[in-house]
Amino acid sequence: MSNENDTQRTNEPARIFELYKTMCLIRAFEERSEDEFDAGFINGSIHQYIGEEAIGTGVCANLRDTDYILSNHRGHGHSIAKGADPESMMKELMGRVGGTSGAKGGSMHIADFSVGMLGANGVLADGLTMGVGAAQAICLRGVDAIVTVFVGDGTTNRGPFYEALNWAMVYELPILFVCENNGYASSTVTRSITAGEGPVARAKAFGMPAFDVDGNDVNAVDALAADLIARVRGGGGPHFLHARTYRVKGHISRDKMLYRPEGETEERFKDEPIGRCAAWLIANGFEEAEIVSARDAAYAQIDAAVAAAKDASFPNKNLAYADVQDFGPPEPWQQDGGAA
Amino acid sequence: MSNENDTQRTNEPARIFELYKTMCLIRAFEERSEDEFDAGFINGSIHQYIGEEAIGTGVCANLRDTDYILSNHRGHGHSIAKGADPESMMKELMGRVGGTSGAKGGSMHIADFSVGMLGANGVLADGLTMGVGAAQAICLRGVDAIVTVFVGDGTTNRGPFYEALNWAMVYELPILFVCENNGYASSTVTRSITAGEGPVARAKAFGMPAFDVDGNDVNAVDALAADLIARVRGGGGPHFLHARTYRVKGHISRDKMLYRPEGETEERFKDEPIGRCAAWLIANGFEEAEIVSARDAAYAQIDAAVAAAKDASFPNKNLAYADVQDFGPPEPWQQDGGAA
Amino acid sequence: MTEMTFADAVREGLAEELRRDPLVWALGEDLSTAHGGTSANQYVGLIDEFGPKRIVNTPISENTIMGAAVGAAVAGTRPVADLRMADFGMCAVDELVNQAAKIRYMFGGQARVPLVVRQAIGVRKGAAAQHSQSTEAWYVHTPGLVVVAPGTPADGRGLLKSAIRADDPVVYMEHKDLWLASGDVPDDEGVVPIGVAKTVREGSDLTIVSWSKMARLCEEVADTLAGDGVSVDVIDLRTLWPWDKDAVYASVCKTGRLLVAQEAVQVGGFAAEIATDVTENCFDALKTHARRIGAPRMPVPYAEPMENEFRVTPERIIARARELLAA
Amino acid sequence: MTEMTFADAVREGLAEELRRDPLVWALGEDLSTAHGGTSANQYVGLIDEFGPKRIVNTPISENTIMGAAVGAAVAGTRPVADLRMADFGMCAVDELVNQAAKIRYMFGGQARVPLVVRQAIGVRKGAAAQHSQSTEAWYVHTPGLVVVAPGTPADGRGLLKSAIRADDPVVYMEHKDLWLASGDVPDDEGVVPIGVAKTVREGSDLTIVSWSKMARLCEEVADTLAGDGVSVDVIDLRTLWPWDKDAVYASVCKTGRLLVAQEAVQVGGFAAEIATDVTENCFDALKTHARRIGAPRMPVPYAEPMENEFRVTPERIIARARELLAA
Ligand SMILES: Cc1ncc(C[n+]2csc(CCOP(=O)(O)OP(=O)(O)O)c2C)c(N)n1
Ligand SMILES: Cc1ncc(C[n+]2csc(CCOP(=O)(O)OP(=O)(O)O)c2C)c(N)n1
Ligand SMILES: [Mg+2]
Ligand SMILES: [Mg+2]
Repeated sequence: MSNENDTQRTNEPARIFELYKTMCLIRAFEERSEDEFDAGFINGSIHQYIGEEAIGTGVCANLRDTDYILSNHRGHGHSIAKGADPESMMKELMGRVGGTSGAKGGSMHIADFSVGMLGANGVLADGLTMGVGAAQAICLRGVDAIVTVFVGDGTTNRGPFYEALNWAMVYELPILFVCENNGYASSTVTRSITAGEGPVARAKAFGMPAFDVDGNDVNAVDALAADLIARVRGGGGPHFLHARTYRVKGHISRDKMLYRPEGETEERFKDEPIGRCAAWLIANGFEEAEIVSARDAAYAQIDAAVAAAKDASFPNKNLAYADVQDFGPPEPWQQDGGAA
Repeated sequence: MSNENDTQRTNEPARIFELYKTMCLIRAFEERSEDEFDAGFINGSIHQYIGEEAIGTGVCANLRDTDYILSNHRGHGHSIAKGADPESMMKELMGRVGGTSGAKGGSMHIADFSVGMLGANGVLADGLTMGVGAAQAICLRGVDAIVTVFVGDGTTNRGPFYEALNWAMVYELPILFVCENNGYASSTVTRSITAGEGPVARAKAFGMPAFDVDGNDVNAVDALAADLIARVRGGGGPHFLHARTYRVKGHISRDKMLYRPEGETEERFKDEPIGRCAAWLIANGFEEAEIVSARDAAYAQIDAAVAAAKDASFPNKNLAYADVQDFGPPEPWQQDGGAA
Repeated sequence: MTEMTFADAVREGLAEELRRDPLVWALGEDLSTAHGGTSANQYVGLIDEFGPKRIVNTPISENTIMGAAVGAAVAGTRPVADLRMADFGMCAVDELVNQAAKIRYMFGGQARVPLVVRQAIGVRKGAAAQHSQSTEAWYVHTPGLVVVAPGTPADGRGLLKSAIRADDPVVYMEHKDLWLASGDVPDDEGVVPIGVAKTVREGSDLTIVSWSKMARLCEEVADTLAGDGVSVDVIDLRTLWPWDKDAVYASVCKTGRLLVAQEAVQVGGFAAEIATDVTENCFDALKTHARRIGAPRMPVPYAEPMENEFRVTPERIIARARELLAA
Repeated sequence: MTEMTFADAVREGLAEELRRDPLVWALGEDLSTAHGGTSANQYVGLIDEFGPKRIVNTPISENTIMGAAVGAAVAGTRPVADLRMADFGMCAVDELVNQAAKIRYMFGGQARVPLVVRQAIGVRKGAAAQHSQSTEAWYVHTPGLVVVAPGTPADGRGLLKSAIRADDPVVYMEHKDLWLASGDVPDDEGVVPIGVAKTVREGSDLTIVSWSKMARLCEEVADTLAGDGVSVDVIDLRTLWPWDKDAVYASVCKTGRLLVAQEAVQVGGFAAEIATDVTENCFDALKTHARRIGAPRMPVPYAEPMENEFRVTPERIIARARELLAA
C-alpha cells in the first residue's frame, strides 16, 4: 500500500499496525486462494507468499503509487502490498470478468499498472532486466519515481541478475533490488547450488551498496527499506536489500514438500512475521482485541473478494482475440464464428 | 605448446626462450594474416592477438595436450599456444583444403581438437558455459585433465559468465578461467560499461580464488599459471586468473580505431610482451643474435605457411553438405548437381 | 506390454540408458529433489541409483544447463539436459542453435555433439502465455538439430533411447498434458527409430498428419469420421526432423487428401512446411489442395473460455476435414 | 530524392525520429563509439546531437539490452534496441518472445510495448555459421510481434520510422549486405507503412514474392526472364508480419503462378507459410502449384565455394522459375 508521506518515521506503532493489516490481507488472500485452487476454482499453479509477507509489505510501504515494482512468479503479496485491489486480483485468479488483467494472465501474470505494479512474471530474472529499463525510462522522462524489483534467492544464479546489477550501476539508476531469500528454489535448497557468501557479496562485487535484514521482522524491513529508498530517491543510485525469510508453504500450492526434512516447516513457522508483528504491537500498547479484529477484517475482506469473484461471469471467448497487437489480426477461427 | 613436464620450474631462461618463440610465432601469424586479409585472401573478419601473446603463451605452456581450452573470437593466439599447426590454421583462414576445420569455420571458428583446442567462438561467453560442461565431462569420465577458458574483459558483463563461475564452484570443477583484460570491448572502453572493481572482485564474490597479473609479462603469467594450474590439477577446484594487457590493434583488422585517443596505441605498445621478453632474455644471458634468429625463424615459418596455404586448393563445393548431421539430409540443390 | 504413464515410461527409458552407458547423464533444475507436477517427476528416484554426478541438480542457470551440456557432449559424454518447458528453453536458444547445432559443422567434423535437450511443449490448462508454447517449428528450421515429439508412453521411452544414442543434438519435445497419460509400453528394449512415423489409424479417404498430443486428438477425429463413413489415415510423425516423407507421400498417394494438424500457432508453423513439401512432391496425387490447422496467432490466454479459443480441438479438426472432403 | 546508402538512410531516419519525439532513444553495444563495418556504423555522430542518455552505449549484456528495452517501453518510452545480428539476437529470444511479445496480452491491455529491435540478417561473405543466420521465420511464428525486413535505403528509413511510431514491438531485420548498398531516398518524411508490400517489377506470367536482399536479386531475375519474353511481377513484401496478402493474392490471380524466394534455410522457412496460405486462398487461380526456394538445411560454411552452395543465387531462382513456368 503506498504511503505518500515519506517523512513519516518508521517503527511508530500506528504505522506498524497498518503494515500488520496489509500482512493479514496477504495471508488471507493466500490461504483462501489455496482453498479455491483445491476446490477447482483456480487453474494453473499458484505460488504463495505465506511467511514472506513482511518483505513486500515493509518495502512497498515506502513506495509511492507512481513508483514501479516488478515482481516474479510469487507476485500476490507484492501486488497487495503495492495497493492492488484483492477483489480484482481474486477475479483474475478465477479467470473472471473484472480480473486485473482481464482474466488473460491469471496468478503468474498478476499486475496492476494503475498502482505501479508492472507485473508478476513467469520467467525468472526477467523482471530484473525490465526493471533497469523502467528506471532508465524514468530518467529519460525526468519523472520523480523509482523502481523496485523483487527477486528470489534461487534466481540469483541466473545470468540476467548480474547483467542487471552491472547495468544499474553503470547508469546510476534509481532502483532498489530486493532479494527474498526463502532458502528454497522450488524443491532445491538454494545453498546447495549457490557458491560463495551469497547475494549480498555478489551485489557488492558490482560496487552496489547491499544490506541484509531479517525478512520476517516487518519493523526491520520497513526501517531499512525507508532508508534505502530515501537514498535511491535522493539520487544515490542502485541499492540492494537482502531479506532472510522462509518459504512456509510448498513451491506451488500442490507441492507436497517431500524433499523437506520433517519438522522443519513447523519449526521455522514459529518465526513467521505476522505472529511476530502481533507480539510487537501488543508490547507496544495495542490491545489483543484490536489485533484480532484487524485480522478478522482482512479475512472478511478476502472472503468477500472470493464471493464477488465467484459471482462474476467468465469472459466472453471472443475477448481472446483482443489486445494481441495493432498490426495483423490473430486469424481467429472462421468455422465456428470466432471474433471478427 | 604443451609441456609434459609439469615439475619443470618456471622462469628458467631456457623455458622463457621457448615462450618467446611461441609469442613470435603468434605475432608473425597475426601480422601476416592482416596482410593477407588486406590482400583479399582471407574473408570475413579477423580479430588479432597482437600485444596479448604473453597470456595465451604463458597459460598454455602449463597445459598438456590432453587438457582442453575454449577460446573466444580472438582465437589465433590461443590455438598456436596450445599447439595447433599454423599452416593448417592459415589454410583455414584462407578457406583452403587442409584447414583445421576443413575450411568450414574460418578465423572465428579456428579449432584443433587434436591438441585439445575446442574452438574459437563467434558468440561471446559461450565458451564459459561450454567450458564448465567439458570439465564436468572430465570428472564423469574420470580422466586426468583440466579445462581452461579464455574470456575478454568486455564479456564479463554477459550473464553466462556469472552462471559459469557459480556452476564451476558448485561442482568444484577442474577449470581455470583466464580473463584477458585488454581495456576494450570493440570500440568501447570497458571501464565505461563495467561497475565495481572488476573481474577479480566479481570472481571472488563466488568464493573463487582469483589472482591478478601483468599480462604483458610472460614470466609472470607463466609463473602464476603454473601455480594455479597445479592447484586446479591437484583438485583445488576452479581458479581465476586476471591478466592486464592492451589491445594494440583494432578490434578487427579493418578497425580504424577512430575512438581511441591519439598516441595511446604508441604509448602502450612500448609495453608489448615480445620486446619485454627479449630484453629479459638478454639480461638473462641470451645473445641478441639468438633472439633475432628465433624471431626470424617464426616469420619464416609463417611465411611458409602462407605460401602453402596459397598453394592449397579450395575445397570442393559438395563438401558443404558434409558434417551437417547424421539424421536428415541438408536437401542440397537438385538443379545444379549438388552432392548426393 | 505394461501399461504405464508417459512420465513413468520415459523415466524407465532414461534409467535403462543410464544403466547401459556410463557416459549418459542428466542435468537440470530440481532433478534430484523432484516433486510432483513438473517434468522433474520423471527423475524421481534416479538419484538413488545413479548418484549426484549423473543426476545433476543444477542452479537456475538455463544458459549453462544448455551450454554445459554442449561442452560435455563435445568432451565425450552424452548429456540429457532438461529445460523443463520450451518457454524456458528460450533462455538457452543461443547455446542450442549457435553452438550445439553448429559445432560439428563449423569445426569441419572434428567434434560431435551427442546431447538430448528436453523442452516440454503444449497448453496445459491455466498455464497461460509463458508456460504453454509449442516452438517445434523453430528447431525444425535450424540446421544441425534433430527434433522429436513423441505422443505416447511407448514412443516417449523409445525415442528418448534413440535420442540418447544419436550422435546429433536432439531436441526432445514432450507434451505437458501427456505426462500423466497412460499407454502400453513394450517389455523389451522398445527403441523407436528417429525419422520413422507411425500410422495410428488406417484409411483411404483422407490423410491426417500430426504429432505429439495432437496425434491423439486426430485418432478421435478419425473415429468420429469413421461414423460418417469416412476412412482416415492418421500419421503420427513422432520425429519432426527428419520427418518421414515416405510414409506421408505414400498415404497421400493413396488418399489424395491431406490435412496437417498442429497445436502450435498456425502462422509460420511446421504444418506449412509439410503442406508445401507434399504439394511440391505429390501434386498430381492430390484431389484438392492440402489444408492445415493450427492455433490463432495469439499468446495463450488464462481464463478457460478464452483458452479454448486457442485450442485446436477435435471439433475444429473435424470441421476442417469436412471442408476438405467436400472440396 | 537523394541517393544514399542503406546505413546512411536508416541513420537519417533514426535521427529524424529522435528529433521528432523526445521519448525515442537507442541502445546497444558500441552505439556511441561507432566504427566501420558493423551496424554500429548507423549511429555515427548521433551521440553528438542527442547525448549519452538517448544514444546509450551498453555493456555486452544482450539479455539486458532486450529486457531493458521492454521495461523502458512499458514505462512510457520508445526504445530502439540494437542486437547487431540475428545470431546475437538468439541471446535475447526470451526477453523478446516471452516478454515483449506477450506483455500487452497477458496483462489484459494494461500496457503497451512500443519498441523496435534491430537484428541484422543474411550471409555476408566469409562471416560463417554464427554471423549469417536469417531467423525471420521464428518471429513471424510468434504472436505479438511485427516483423519488417526492408530491402532498400528508402524502405529502411521509412519502415524504421513506422516501427518506431508503432505501439507494437517490431523486429526490424536489415540485411548486412545492404548496409553499403545505395538507392534513392525521398526528401520528404518518407514513412513506409507497416504491412504494405511494393511491386518492384510488373508482369503477368509469374509472381515472385520475396523480401530483404533477396528481393533485389529477384529484380535481376525478372530482368533476365524478360529477355526470354517472360513477364514477372516481383513483390517485395517489406513487412513479413503482417504480410500484404491483398497484394500477393491480386498478383497471383493475375499471373496464376507463384514462386517465393528466401535467403533463409528452406525447410520451415517463411516461404512455406506464404506458399501454403496462397494455396489455401487462391487455389482456383493457380495454374500450377506454388513453388518456393530457400537455402539447404545446413549451417553457413566459410570457404567461398561451399558458401556459394548455401546461397540462393539469381541463377538458382531462374532455374526454379523456368521449372515452374514449364509446369
Ligand atoms: C527461467 C526460468 N527457469 C525456471 C523456471 C521454473 N521455476 C519457477 S519458480 C522456480 C524457483 C525459483 O526460486 P527462487 O528464485 O528462490 O524464488 P522462490 O520461488 O523461492 O520465491 C523455478 C525453478 C522459471 N519459471 N523460469
Ligand atoms: C553475444 C555477443 N555479443 C556481441 C558480439 C560482438 N562482439 C564481438 S567481440 C566484441 C567485444 C568483446 O570484448 P572483450 O570481451 O573485451 O574481448 P576482446 O575483443 O577485447 O578480446 C563484441 C561486442 C558477439 N560476438 N557476441
Ligand atoms: Mg527462494
Ligand atoms: Mg577486451
